[in-house]
Amino acid sequence: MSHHIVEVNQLRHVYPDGTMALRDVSFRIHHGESVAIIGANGAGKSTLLLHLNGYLTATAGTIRIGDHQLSRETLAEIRRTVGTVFQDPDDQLFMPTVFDDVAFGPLNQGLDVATVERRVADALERVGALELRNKPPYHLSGGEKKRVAVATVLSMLPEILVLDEPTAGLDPRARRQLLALLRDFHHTRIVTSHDLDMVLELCERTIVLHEGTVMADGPTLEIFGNDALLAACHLEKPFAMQGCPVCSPGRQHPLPLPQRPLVAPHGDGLHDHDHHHDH
Amino acid sequence: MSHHIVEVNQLRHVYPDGTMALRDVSFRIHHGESVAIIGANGAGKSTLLLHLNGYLTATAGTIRIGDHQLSRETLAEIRRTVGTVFQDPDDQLFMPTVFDDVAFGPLNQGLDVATVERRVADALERVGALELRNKPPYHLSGGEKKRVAVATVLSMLPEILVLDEPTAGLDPRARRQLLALLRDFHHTRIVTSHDLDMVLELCERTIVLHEGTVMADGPTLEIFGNDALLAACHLEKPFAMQGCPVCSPGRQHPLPLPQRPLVAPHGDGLHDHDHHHDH
Amino acid sequence: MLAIDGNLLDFKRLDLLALKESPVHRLDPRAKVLTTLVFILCVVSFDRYELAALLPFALYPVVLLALGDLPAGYIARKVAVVLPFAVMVGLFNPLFDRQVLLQLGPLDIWGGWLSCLSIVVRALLTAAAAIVLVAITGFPAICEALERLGMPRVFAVQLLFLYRYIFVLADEGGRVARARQLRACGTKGLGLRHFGPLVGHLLLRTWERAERVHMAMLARGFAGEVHTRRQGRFGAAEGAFLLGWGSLFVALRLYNLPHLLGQLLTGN
Amino acid sequence: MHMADALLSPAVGGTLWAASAGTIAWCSARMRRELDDRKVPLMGVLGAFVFAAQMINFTIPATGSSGHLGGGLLLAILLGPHAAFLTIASVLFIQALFFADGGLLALGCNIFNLGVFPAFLAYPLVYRPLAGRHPGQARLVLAAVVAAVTALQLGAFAVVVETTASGISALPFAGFLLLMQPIHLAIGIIEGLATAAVIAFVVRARPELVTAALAGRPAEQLPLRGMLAGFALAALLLGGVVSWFASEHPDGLEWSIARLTGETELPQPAGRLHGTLAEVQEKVAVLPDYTLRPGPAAEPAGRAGTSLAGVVGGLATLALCALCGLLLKKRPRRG
Ligand SMILES: Nc1ncnc2c1ncn2[C@@H]1O[C@H](COP(=O)(O)OP(=O)(O)OP(=O)(O)O)[C@@H](O)[C@H]1O
Ligand SMILES: Nc1ncnc2c1ncn2[C@@H]1O[C@H](COP(=O)(O)OP(=O)(O)OP(=O)(O)O)[C@@H](O)[C@H]1O
Ligand SMILES: [Mg+2]
Ligand SMILES: [Mg+2]
Repeated sequence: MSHHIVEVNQLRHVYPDGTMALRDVSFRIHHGESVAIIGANGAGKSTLLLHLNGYLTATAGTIRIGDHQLSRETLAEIRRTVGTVFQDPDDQLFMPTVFDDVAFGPLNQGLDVATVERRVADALERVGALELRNKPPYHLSGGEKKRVAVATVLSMLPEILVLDEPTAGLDPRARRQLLALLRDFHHTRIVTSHDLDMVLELCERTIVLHEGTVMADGPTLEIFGNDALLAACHLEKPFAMQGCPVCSPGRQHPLPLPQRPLVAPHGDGLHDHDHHHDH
Repeated sequence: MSHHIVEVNQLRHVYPDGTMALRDVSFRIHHGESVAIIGANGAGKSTLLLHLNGYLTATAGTIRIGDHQLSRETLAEIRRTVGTVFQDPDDQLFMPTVFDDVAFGPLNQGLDVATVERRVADALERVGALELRNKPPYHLSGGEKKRVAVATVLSMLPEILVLDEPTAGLDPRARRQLLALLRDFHHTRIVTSHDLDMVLELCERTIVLHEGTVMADGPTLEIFGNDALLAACHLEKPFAMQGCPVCSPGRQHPLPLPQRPLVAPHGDGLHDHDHHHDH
Repeated sequence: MLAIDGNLLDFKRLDLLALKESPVHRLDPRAKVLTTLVFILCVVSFDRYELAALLPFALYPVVLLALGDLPAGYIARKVAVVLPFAVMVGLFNPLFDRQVLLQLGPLDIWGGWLSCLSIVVRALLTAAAAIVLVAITGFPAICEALERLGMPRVFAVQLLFLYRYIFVLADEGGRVARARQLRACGTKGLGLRHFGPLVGHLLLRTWERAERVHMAMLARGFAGEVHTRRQGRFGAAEGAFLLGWGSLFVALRLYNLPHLLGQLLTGN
Repeated sequence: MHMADALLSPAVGGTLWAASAGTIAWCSARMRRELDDRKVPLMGVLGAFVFAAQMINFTIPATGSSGHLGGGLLLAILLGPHAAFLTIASVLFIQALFFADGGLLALGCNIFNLGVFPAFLAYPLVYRPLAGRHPGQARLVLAAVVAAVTALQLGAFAVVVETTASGISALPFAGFLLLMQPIHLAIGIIEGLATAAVIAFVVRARPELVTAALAGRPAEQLPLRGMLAGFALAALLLGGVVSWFASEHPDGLEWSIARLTGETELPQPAGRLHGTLAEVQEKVAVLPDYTLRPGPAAEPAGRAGTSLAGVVGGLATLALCALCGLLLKKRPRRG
C-alpha cells in the first residue's frame, strides 16, 4: 500500500488574473518524511500548500495523497488525512473558546461527544495548552495561539501535517517550544518558511521553489551548501551556517567589538578561529 | 546643543485596563547610534516605540527628543523629527499609488509641490523603489511594500528612525536589502525585533526589556554573550552565534548528515571544529 | 456613538469578567437572559412620570454585581457613558411639559422634570442590566442561550464570528488610523479623497481575511454547518432564579415600594 | 442614532422586536437555502469591519466636524440584502450588549430602523436602479448619496414615530421631526459620499467583488419586492413603526442638539407644538395600555401631597439596595 505518500505530478496553477503561480511542479514525499518548501516571497509556496488539501484546484497536473487521487469525491477523505496549519493563527481560531476551536474538526467528522472530548483533551495536552481550554482565543499570546492552532489540526488525527510559516512572529522561546512540538510529531510534515534555521533543525529534506518551478530537491544540508543555487533563488544560508560574527572580522557590517573581552557563561558561541565567511 | 539625543526618564505606561506595560524605563540614546530593543512577546517593545513619537502618553516619566521635552506643544515638531515604520506595511500604505503614499507626509507638512516631488523621488530612490511610483501599493510584494513603507517615512526627512520588527515576513534577499538600506541611514536608528541576527548586524547597542523593565543595556555582543540574561528574558543567542550544525554533532536535533560529504562552493560555512554549542 | 478605540479596551475587560467563577456566573445563561428581559419590560412599562417606584429595581443589578464579584466602579462608569441619546431627548421634556405635578416645599416641579428624571433612571437601569448580564454571562453564552430560545442558527453563528473578529479588526483599524495620524503632521482629519482608499484598503484586507478563514474552516472538514458544544442545563437553581426575580419585578411593578416606605417613615 | 430603552413603551418595543425577529428568521432561512458557505465567515468578518472602519474619521468640508462610515449601505452593496441585514443586525446586537447602545428592548427598533431601510429599500429600490451594472464615478456617487439619504430619512422618521408613539418623551412629533430630518439629510449625504468613495476604490482594486455581488442576484429580486411591499404595508399599519438605521454620527447629533438648545427660548412655536403634542399623545395613548389606567399622574394634587413620602422612600430604597450589595459582596470573601 502506498502508505500516505504525497505525490505531486506536473502541477500547474494559474490564478484567475493570469498569474502563473506554479509551473509543472512534481515531487514525491514518503511517509514520515519532514520536508521544507522554501523560496522567495511570491515563489508559490502558499499556493502549493493550498493544493495539498484541495482548497485550490489544479489548472493542470495531479495530486495523489495515499491511495487517493485528489478529486471532488476524495476531497473529504483527503482533508481528514492532511491537516493544515495556516500562517496567521487568527485566521484559524475562529470559535468562541479554545475548546470549541479544537473540537471543530472532530465535530465536523461526525464523532460522538465523548470521543470529541477525548480528542480535544489529547490534542491540547500534546501542545501543552490544556489549561487554556476555556479561554477565548483573543486573550491568548502569540505563542499560545500558535500552539492552539496546531492542536486544532492534531485533534483530527491527520497523517500528514502541513504548516505555512509556523514560526513567524514568535519570540525565541515560543519558537523553540513550537519546534520541540513539531519534532515530536512522527507523521509526515511539510513546512514552508523563511526561517531557514528552523528548516535546518526540523527538516532533513528541502524543496526550493523559484517563480513557480522546483529549482532543487534534496537533503537540506546539501541545498544550504549550494551558494549559487541559494543566490539564484533569492535565498541565503541559515544564520547558523553563516558563522558567528566574532570569529569572522571580515564581515562587512560595522560591529565594534566589545571593549572588554567577553566570556559567555558556557564559554561557547564566541569561538575564535578566523576564517572568512561570506554572505 | 543636545543634538537629537533621545532621553527616556522613568517612563511608565499603564494601559486603561490596568496592564502595566512599562515600569520606570530609562535610557539615553545619542545622535547616530543604532539601538535595538529586544524582549519576549508582550515585553513592552511596541508600547515603548509608540511613546517616542508621542502617540501614547506616559503615565509617569518624561521623554526628551533633541531640545524638546515631549508635550502637547512640541508634539508636531517631535513627530517631524521621529519617523516611525510599523511592523505591517499594510497598516502604513493607504493611498491609491505609491507616489501618493510617499507624498502624504511632506504634503501635510505644507511643502510646495516641487519640493514634495523631489522628496518623493529621493526617498524612493534611496529604497530602490523608484520604478514602483505609479503602482497601487496593494499589488506589491511583501519586500516591496516594506521598502515603500520606509520611503513614506524617509520623505519626511526624520532625524530619528524608529522601526518595529522591520524584517518580519521578508524573504532572505528582501531582508538583506532592507538591512543594507538601514545601514546607510546615518541618523539615529531604534529598532525592535525578534530577528536577533538582524540586531547583531545592525545595532551596536541593545536594550533588553522584560515585563516592562530594562533588564540590560549595553553593547550588543556583550548582551548576546550573557546566556543567563537571555534565558531569564525568554531570549536566545542569534543563530549566527549558536554555531553551525555540521561542526556541532552534540546538538539535540536529529539531523542526519548527508550521505556524501558536502563542499559548499566557497568551502566555508561547513567548518569542522567540533566544540559543543548549547542553545 | 462609537468611539471604539477607547471602548475596545473596555470591551475586552468586560469580556474577561465573564470568565470569573461565581454562583451567578454558573447559572444557565437562558435564566439570566430571560430574567433580564422581564426586568427591562417591567422597568419600561411604568408611567412616564413615575420615578420613585423605579428605584427598587436597582436591587437587581446591584445584587448581581455583588454576587458576581464585579468591579462596581468600572460597571458604573460604563453605564454612565451610555446615557447620551436618551438623556438628550429627555432634556426636552421640561421645555414642553410645564404642568406642575409636584411641590417640594416652595418648589414647583414640572411634569417635564419628572419625566426627564424618569428617563435618566430608566436608562441607567436598563443599561446596567444589560452590562451586568454580559459581565456575568459572556457573549458566546448569551448567543447560545438565545439560540436555544429560538434564535436562528445562521444568525447565532454570524454573531459569534462577528464577536471573534471585532478584536482582530479593531486592532487593525487602530493601527491604520495611528499610522495615518503620525504622518498627518497635525493636520486634522482626512478628506474623502483619502478616506476612500484608506477604508477601501482595510476592506480588501478584511475580505482576504474572510477568505483565509473560510479556507481554514474547509481544511477542518467544514460542510456548511457550524457545530458548537452545548453546555448547561435549566435546572432548579435556574427556575428559582427566574421565578424569584420575576415575581419580585412584577410585585415592584404593581406596588410602589418607596412610596409605602416613605409613608411609613414620615408617618404620612 | 439609536433608539433607547428609556424612551420606549413595551407595546412599541415589543412590536418592533417581533418585526425584527421575523425579518431575522426570514433572512436566516434564506441564507440556509442559498448554501453559499463562504458567506459564513464573510458576514462575520465584514460585521467586525464596520467597527474597524468607524475608527477612521474624515473631515466634513465646511463644518469642521468629522464623520465616519455607517456601513449599512456598504454592506448591502457587498453582500446583497439578506446577508447585509443579518450583518447589520449582529452589529447592533453587539452594540446593545457591550456599549448598552440603545438597550435590549430598543434593539428591535434599532434593527428595524437601521437594517430594513438600507438593506431592503434603499439598496434594491434606489441604489441598484440608479447605479446600474457598471456605474461611472458620477453615477456611483449619485446612487449612493440618494440611497443613503433615503434610508436615513426613513430611519430618522421611524425614530420620531417610535418615540412619540411610546409617549415617554415630551418632544412634540412635529418639532422632533423638524429636528431629525434635516440633520439626517446631512448625515445621509455624508454617508453616501463615504460609501461611494470606498466602493469606487474597491471597484478599481478588485472589481469582481462588487460585480459578483451584483450579478449574483437578479433572480432574487422579484420575490423580494413582493415581500417588501407586504412588509412596508404591515409596518405602516402597525402605527408608523417604520424605521431604519441611523449612522452613528455623534458629531452630527451633538451639533443639532447644540443648535437646538441655542434656540431653546422659542416660546411661540413651543406653545403651538405643545398643542400638537398633546393631540398626538391623546391619539397614541390608546396604544400603551398603562395610560388607560388612571395613574398617579392624573391626580397632580394628590401626588404633590405625598411627594415628601416619595422622596424619603426613594432615598431609603436606594440605601437599602446599596446595603444589600455591600452585604452580599462581603460574603464570598469571607467564605
Ligand atoms: N489570489 C491570488 N490571485 C492572483 N495572484 C495571486 C493570488 N495569490 C497569490 N498570487 C500570486 O501568486 C504568486 C505566488 O504566491 P504565494 O502566495 O504562493 O507565494 P509565497 O511563496 O507563499 O510567498 P510568501 O513567502 O510571501 O508567503 C505570487 O506572484 C502572488 O502574487
Ligand atoms: N491596547 C492595549 N491595551 C491593554 N494592554 C495592552 C495593549 N497593547 C498592549 N498591551 C499589553 O501590554 C504589554 C506590552 O505589549 P507590547 O505590544 O508593547 O509588547 P511587544 O513587546 O511589542 O510584544 P510583541 O513582541 O508580541 O510585539 C502586553 O502585556 C500587552 O498585552
Ligand atoms: Mg506564503
Ligand atoms: Mg510588538
